[in-house]
Amino acid sequence: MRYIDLHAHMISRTTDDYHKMALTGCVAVTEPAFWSGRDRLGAQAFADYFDHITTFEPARAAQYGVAHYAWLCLNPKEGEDRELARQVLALIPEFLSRPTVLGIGEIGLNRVTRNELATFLDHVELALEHDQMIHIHTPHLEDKYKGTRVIVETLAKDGRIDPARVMVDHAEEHTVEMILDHGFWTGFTLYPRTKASPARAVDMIEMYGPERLCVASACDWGPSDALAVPEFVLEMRRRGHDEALIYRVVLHNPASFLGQSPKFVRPDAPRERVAAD
Amino acid sequence: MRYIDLHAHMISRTTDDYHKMALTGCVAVTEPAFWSGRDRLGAQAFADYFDHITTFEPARAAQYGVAHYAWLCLNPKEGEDRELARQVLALIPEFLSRPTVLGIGEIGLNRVTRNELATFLDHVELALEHDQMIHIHTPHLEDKYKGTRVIVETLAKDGRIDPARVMVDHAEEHTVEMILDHGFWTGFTLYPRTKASPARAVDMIEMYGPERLCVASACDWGPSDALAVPEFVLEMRRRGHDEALIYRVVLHNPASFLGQSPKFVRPDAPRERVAAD
Amino acid sequence: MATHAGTCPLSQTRLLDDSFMEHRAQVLAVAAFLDRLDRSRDQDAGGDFRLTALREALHVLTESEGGRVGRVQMLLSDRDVRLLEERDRQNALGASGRAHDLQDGGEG
Amino acid sequence: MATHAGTCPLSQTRLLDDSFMEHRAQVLAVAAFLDRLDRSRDQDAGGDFRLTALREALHVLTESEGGRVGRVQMLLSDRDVRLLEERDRQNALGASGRAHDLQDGGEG
Repeated sequence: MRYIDLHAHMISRTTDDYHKMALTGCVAVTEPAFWSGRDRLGAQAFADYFDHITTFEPARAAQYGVAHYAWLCLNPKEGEDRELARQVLALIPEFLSRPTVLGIGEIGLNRVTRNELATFLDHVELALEHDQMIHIHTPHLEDKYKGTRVIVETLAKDGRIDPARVMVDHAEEHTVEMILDHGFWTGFTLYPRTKASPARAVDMIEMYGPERLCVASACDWGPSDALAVPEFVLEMRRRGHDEALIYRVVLHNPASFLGQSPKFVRPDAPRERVAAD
Repeated sequence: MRYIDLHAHMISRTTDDYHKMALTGCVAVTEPAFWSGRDRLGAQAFADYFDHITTFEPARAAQYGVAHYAWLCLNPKEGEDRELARQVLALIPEFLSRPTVLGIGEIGLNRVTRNELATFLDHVELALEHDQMIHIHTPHLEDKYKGTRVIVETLAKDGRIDPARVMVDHAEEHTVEMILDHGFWTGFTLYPRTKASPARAVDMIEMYGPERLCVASACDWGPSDALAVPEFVLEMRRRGHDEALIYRVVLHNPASFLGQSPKFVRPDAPRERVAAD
Repeated sequence: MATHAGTCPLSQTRLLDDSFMEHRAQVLAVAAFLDRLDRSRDQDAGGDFRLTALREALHVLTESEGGRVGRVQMLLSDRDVRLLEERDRQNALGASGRAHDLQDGGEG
Repeated sequence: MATHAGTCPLSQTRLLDDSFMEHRAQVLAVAAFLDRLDRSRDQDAGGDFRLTALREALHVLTESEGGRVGRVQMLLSDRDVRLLEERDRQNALGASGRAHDLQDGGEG
């Protein structure tokens, strides 16, 4: 089954992972900017990171026939530092024109502080100014519920935001409804221990249907699985779901969301799109 | 950390597994005869199996510096067929003299029937006749408690049996005490889902001490892990246990048990044995 | 109430630091499984001994007395140690229908 | 009592056939963790909010009402949606001490 991994931190993964992803049907990945594991030393480190994920990673992915796209931002873990945020926000625009950059992300909240929200809103302004799509990180674990509420309610109040151009990611059972209810795209990340499992993601698709739902591995430098989307496919098949529904979730949906950027080359032929809708 | 995997069905594993086992410190494996996944067609299939695990497997293991030993029997899953058992029991003696055969195993019970017990006892007689050590399989899951009780109580009544030459394997929390109390060696198999996990095996060593306790992967053709013993070592270290205790469980203990066979070449030097005791 | 008190060298806080996330995920997985059974189109397992045993085992997790694993293991065991006259099937299923009739009667 | 009744296409029996062993092992793993905490040499986590939340979550697994995952998730969540004035630490811990003071008071 061909699939798109909409959330993969490939900078942290080996070339073997690209190889295995290609073998399991991956046709495209999108890489949101995120935390390196400790705070970066300054703005230049962010510029270097943006350069890396818009030059080296697309080239590495291309060796295996996988298309690679990126989202840029100062991530929520470092969003508390308002001065750093100002510096990084100033250098993002020059990278937005690169051919594989799809938008601003993964912005959001971490511990849900005043400064984090201010940095989040600055990124939203930047996206609006430059007509960019938005990819949103919701906080982990005990902070997810409140962080998702703050994000969703803040954006819903802003009439300039088109929710169809916003992906709210890392949804779980207690946040999926509020995200869907506000018209946003919703992502489940299949990350062992701290996010959703393939089985629980299938549960939520059974409960809410496939409309505006995507899955991704969120694979990074931590305990995670670059093949989490094929694991999801296997679980969907075990659960008795038909191939059309699986195709819809792992290829058609992410392609429909990402296809709103003129830079994204849809891997599904127009005829397939009609069949899946 | 050097280790012995006392229970590994290497016939079902790839050469890559031998390679990884060697890289993680494995110096020896012992392979008890067991079920192939469906019942074998007849006695000749058992002869062929015994030949395979006493010729091809030792040669394959040797390529990675891993010593390979075997235990022979008709396994408990097929023990219900008394006529087949008689045929297989008749052909075992000619294989016992092979240089890497350590004894009779893994004999035991599966669903705990009259015929299974009769076949088990026939094997015990064979072991006694030929002065062989015994490796015992206790039943899985809901049958483990009753099967272990039947085995332990049956053997304990037989004055000819030296419990120090018997390994009762696949112990779990509800069977470990009765096995230890009767003086047998006790094995924990680190097999995902249906047996003990590394964490639970560490728990039992914390509760009962290392005396007469061993761990093994029981890796086979099912969902299992050829590197389960190194996973146990990692868990022991995380749990704050010192290297001497870990060494005792993964190398000294199995070497002490297996060293009762003159065919087993102990990988621990005599000086190490004194230190570990 | 702990059995084998003091035998784990790590502090409780350290155990939580190291393993809370793993067990948190397991609790969510079990909760999702129970919800999934509720959502199943065919509610055909009302009397399934596996489900009965699972529900009893989950109660053990709420008990304050130590030795929970042993109690869960026994709930998931056939406690009737009498031999079967004939083999009914080759594979174990993970819980026993027989155990619940006999309770501890088979232990003597 | 099921929420989203009938949305899982597999029968309960099939779900048990496919997944009982996996969840059986998870229950044993959680039981072993609770026993381990009991056996710890340093009983220093009596008031640890992670342990409190875990014990509450285990009670949810014994409830007959559907929607258990959602309830467990909320037990493991900080339900006070007010912004923190300043960041206290960078990492989430998997449960919240704040939630238990406020219960659902922060939801308004």
